[in-house]
Amino acid sequence: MGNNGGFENRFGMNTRLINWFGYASPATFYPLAGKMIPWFWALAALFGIAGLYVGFFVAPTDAQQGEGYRIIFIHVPASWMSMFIYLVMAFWAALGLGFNTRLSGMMATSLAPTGALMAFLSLWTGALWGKPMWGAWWVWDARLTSELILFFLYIGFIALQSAIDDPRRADKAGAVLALVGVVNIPIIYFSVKWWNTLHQGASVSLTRSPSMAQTMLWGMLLMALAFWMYAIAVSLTRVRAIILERERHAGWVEELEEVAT
Amino acid sequence: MNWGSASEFFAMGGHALYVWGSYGACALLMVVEPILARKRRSQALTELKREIRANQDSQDETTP
Amino acid sequence: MILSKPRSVGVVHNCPMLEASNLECVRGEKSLFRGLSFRLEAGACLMVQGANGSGKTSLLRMLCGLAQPAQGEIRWDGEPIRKLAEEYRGELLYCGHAGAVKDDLTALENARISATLAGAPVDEAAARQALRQLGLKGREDLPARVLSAGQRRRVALTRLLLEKRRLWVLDEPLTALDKAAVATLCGVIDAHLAAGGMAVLTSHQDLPLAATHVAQLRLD
Amino acid sequence: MILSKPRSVGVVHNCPMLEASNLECVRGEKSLFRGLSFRLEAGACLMVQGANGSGKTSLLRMLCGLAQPAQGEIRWDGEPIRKLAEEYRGELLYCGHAGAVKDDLTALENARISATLAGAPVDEAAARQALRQLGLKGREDLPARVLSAGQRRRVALTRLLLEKRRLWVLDEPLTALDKAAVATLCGVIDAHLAAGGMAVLTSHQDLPLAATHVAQLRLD
Amino acid sequence: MGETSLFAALGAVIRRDLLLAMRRKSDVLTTLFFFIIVVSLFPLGIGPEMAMLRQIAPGVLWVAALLATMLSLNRLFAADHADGTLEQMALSAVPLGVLVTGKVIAHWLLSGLPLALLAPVLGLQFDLATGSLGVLVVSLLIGTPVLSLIGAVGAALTLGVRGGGVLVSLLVLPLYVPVLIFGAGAVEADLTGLGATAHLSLLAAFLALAAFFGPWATTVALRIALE
Amino acid sequence: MGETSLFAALGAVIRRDLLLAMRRKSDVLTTLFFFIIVVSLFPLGIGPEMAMLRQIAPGVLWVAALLATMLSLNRLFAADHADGTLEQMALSAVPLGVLVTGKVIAHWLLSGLPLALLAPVLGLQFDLATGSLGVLVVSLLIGTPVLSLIGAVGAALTLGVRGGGVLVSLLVLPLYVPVLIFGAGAVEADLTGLGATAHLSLLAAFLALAAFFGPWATTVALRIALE
Ligand code: HEM
Ligand SMILES: Nc1ncnc2c1ncn2[C@@H]1O[C@H](COP(=O)(O)OP(=O)(O)OP(=O)(O)O)[C@@H](O)[C@H]1O
Ligand SMILES: Nc1ncnc2c1ncn2[C@@H]1O[C@H](COP(=O)(O)OP(=O)(O)OP(=O)(O)O)[C@@H](O)[C@H]1O
Ligand SMILES: [Mg+2]
Ligand SMILES: [Mg+2]
Repeated sequence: MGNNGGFENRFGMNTRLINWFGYASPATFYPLAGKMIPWFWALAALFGIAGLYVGFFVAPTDAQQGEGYRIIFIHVPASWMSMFIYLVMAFWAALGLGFNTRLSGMMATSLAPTGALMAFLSLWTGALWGKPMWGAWWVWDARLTSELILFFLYIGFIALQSAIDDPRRADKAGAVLALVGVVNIPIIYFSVKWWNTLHQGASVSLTRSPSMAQTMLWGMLLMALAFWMYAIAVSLTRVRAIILERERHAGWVEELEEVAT
Repeated sequence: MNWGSASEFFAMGGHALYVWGSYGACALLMVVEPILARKRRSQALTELKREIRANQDSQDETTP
Repeated sequence: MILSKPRSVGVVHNCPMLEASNLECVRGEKSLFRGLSFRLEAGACLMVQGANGSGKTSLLRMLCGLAQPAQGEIRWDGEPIRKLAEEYRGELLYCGHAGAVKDDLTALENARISATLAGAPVDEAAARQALRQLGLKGREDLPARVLSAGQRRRVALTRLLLEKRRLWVLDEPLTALDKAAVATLCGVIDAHLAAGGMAVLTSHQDLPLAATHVAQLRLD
Repeated sequence: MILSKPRSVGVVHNCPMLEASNLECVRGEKSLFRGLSFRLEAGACLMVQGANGSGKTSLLRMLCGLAQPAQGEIRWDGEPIRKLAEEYRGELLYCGHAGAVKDDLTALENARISATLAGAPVDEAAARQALRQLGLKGREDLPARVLSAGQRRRVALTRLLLEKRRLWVLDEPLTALDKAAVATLCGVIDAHLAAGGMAVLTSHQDLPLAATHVAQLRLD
Repeated sequence: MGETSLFAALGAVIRRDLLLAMRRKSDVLTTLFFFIIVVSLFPLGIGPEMAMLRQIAPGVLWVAALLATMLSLNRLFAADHADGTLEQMALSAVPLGVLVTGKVIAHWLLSGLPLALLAPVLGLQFDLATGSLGVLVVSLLIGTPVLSLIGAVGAALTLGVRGGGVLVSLLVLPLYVPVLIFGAGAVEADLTGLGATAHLSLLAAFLALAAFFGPWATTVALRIALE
Repeated sequence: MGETSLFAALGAVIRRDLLLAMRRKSDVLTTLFFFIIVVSLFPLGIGPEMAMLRQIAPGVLWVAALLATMLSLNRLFAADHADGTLEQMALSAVPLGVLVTGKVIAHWLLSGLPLALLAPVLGLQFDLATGSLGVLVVSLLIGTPVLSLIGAVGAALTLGVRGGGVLVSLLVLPLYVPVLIFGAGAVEADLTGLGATAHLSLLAAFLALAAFFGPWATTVALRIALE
């Protein structure tokens, strides 16, 4: 893209910034990520077990919803992560577009499937929760609808990138889409919210018990941490694969021990 | 402890299908996704090794 | 291909115009060429030669700024072309494998509209004159769809006559042209060079140019 | 152009194969040629020549049955080709301005699939061999999208090697080919003619064929 | 050409088109997602009341399936036409009709079939009952091949015509109307408890008709387009 | 380049695209006919009850307008990309952003504008009142340029990508949701007597936003596509 050079210079990259980018080069990041992955898996397992224990064995039965409410311990973390990952993805994409750093594009690419997975889980668990609570698998509630659209945005990003073979081009095109999407997400959210309340009144607002039991909150937080760690671990695993795929002709790859053996 | 017995635990107060459907899907996907990611890496590795070997072979050919 | 020391081609030596230094082109995983440097001055012509797939088209697209070199820099009058943007494009005429000829427009409309899009509108008389010069008399008002391969190519080449640009970058301009048209085109290029223009060309056929300042650049 | 008496080209004189009699081609309102007759026999080659727009492509498409002549008839072994349909097509190989090369398939897949579509499937080894023969070694598994113009053309030309057809109709086969590829292609055509095949060709470049039974047909 | 070799050629064409599609998996997936998205747009335009949505569900699902199929039509021949492959097919020793049939079958495998399999999930969004979902799937399984067969004629007729993408809709949509009426009608009949067999057998009759005439008409249209 | 010559170039691009469209009138007409046909398919798929039809009318009309616009997106850049014109535009002395803006304006003149003008006629089929028809036209006049502007980004991103036609829908449809909601919402609000100004001013805000960012994003995407 012709404008990148100008962009870089206008930012007047100082040496510290350049240093920082040096760290973010695939060659240094690849082994670093390899070292970090097991830790994140361990943390994910730890938080997960704790969260599940609290969720199933400590948190009391909900007065209104009975045991069905225990879906909350995966539904809410998945929903949070699906939104958060999109932001992170767009951040990396923007960085890649603006500064031409190779690694950022790879990070964005590797985050997208995990984000899509989270969005899907949110929809799936929400649907499975909705059936017993509302008597319908799906209602056109604002939050549900905007989650669905978020899922579509992820799918669009993945489809676009996989339809372009040249990875550099795929990164840049994906970045433009992610940025356009990030501008749109708040617009979509509020428009859907307004659309729904105009029609609906309060008939299908989420039936939340007003003061969530303290233990429930704890379970949810622990599970959210577990999901977070999971997302980091799995996207680091994927980004390592992507680095190998794309950098296979850089000298440093051939010197890796897993390649040499 | 909320549960008197294991069967009570699995029954989830009559919501077994929904609760275990959610947790099951979640567990399944969270097992499958890392496996796919790892497979992708090992595929990249084997491809790389094959290519390096091929390069070496062709170098052997050209430099007798 | 490695060309370590810069070549310089041209007549007016103290006004270096297009300069490429230490270019590397990577397509897919392969480096097509590396360390390629040259300098092109007013009135000079660079013939890029090489086998199929040696990177001629890739090089030409880099010179236009349509693709980025993996390494090295291209400068126009000392400034990197990435910075110059529209300023550089106002000096440049690129004619690639695809002719940018619209099937649905007549030859005349094609000629006028492509000049307009390039930022240099021309009037109808000038466009008709250019078409005639390229041997399209009587075809001006036919839609390009029905023209033969060579006639379409000629329509694409009218841009050479209509846009006043200093640097011509032509990728296999002879494709589909018959012998008469090849001679005409060579005349046009020679006139351009004589008037102080510059040209970068590729061709697998021999191009009977009269110009003396023609340098060869072999890519393989 | 008027060619009133039939020309005959070929070695084995009592087995006339492709015969065109009194063809007229009308494009738009203009008659491009009229009263064109020729006969092409085993081992012979017809070079159709003429300026841009003289009707070469139009003639070749008629010979393949893709377009209908305004007048006259084309016969294969005495039968009008319109009647023969698939039977004639089984003898024919046409390679036009467009190469029928799929961007998304690799060179190898392109070669095999176009043979299959033509009704003559080949195995992978044969296809690889053909690609190698045309100088595409090492490119067999690249998607055609990334190939250079000349490499795409070579992929299109593998059909000459893979489909066993008696009549080749090639419209400017040299487009985008470098000199080495031109030589290879001439060798392939010569071998085809020597084996009793026939060819109808157009080209604005000279085609250094060794074959002796080459007739020229000028359309202007 | 023997009969077996005709079948071999048919198989080869289908495999080729599937291979091309696999090279770009997004092709198949995007048809599906288009279907999903169009179905999801309607509630957004119309409003979220479940009772109303249930009533319009068969119509919306069928219209969306129809639009998705129609949009995928332009990939049927356009690419092959642009790069000269179609010319080669017309000059092949294999009859063009066989090649065309293969392409249409591949098209259905890549559009109609997945749509039919996906439809019940979307039906849930509109709160359809399980029985009606079954009828929906069956109606789509019988109806979408008709869409592909008719669509191929339209795609062939508009080949090489600029704006063909939209023109093909224009040609094809009127012919799709009966399929739509009986397809959506089948589901609606089931919803209102009337039983869907009458509608479904009419759909099957359309299928027989289209399978008989479709490839022939497409072949003729293709030869015209190539002239 | 002076400011006047930029405007001249903008005008030239618009004129060129209109000229090209006039050469193939079918292009413009088919977008319109697609709109008409989709709108008319609904009563066929759903059934003829007027009360229900009136209720779903704004949604159906807006969804149809959105689909029609979307389908015409692939003619925005694809042809220019295939024949090399886009390369020439990228190398023009005129900034690419100006040329792109011109193309988007031309696209709207050829799709959105005629749709908006045609919509009231179709609204009559659904028994909409005159006041609501006015709101429908206004909402389309404000909303369709947003569709063209966002659509251009999607079209540019999918350039040269196979399956682009359907992929572009996938990318663009989710982004169209707000426009759809407020466009259809305006008409519905008018129907229910709530007054449409709030909706319409939000649509106008979207338009301002899209006009500001759209051409820029499109230009970036085009340069990426050409690399
Ligand atoms: C497919 C259906 C559903 C989807 C897509 C969905 C989506 C979401 C999203 C995106 C969030 C996070 C929003 C935020 O924190 O602001 C969320 C939170 C939540 N959802 Fe759902 N949901 C669905 C169904 C349900 C159902 C059926 C229930 C319960 C009856 C439910 C209960 C909750 C609760 C309690 C929260 C946490 C709210 C908070 O802490 O702010 N959801 N859901
Ligand atoms: N993704 C890729 N992977 C491997 N090789 C690639 C890739 N993309 C391009 N290439 C190679 O890069 C070269 C591109 O060459 P280019 O089009 O510049 O050739 P050229 O000199 O113009 O040839 P021609 O004379 O045929 O026009 C080709 O050899 C092509 O095979
Ligand atoms: N509708 C039409 N009206 C007028 N002239 C037409 C029409 N259609 C085609 N022609 C003319 O018919 C001729 C077609 O020639 P054809 O494509 O056969 O030429 P060719 O000999 O192959 O030329 P080339 O060497 O350029 O490939 C052209 O001169 C074209 O201008
Ligand atoms: Mg080239
Ligand atoms: Mg020709």
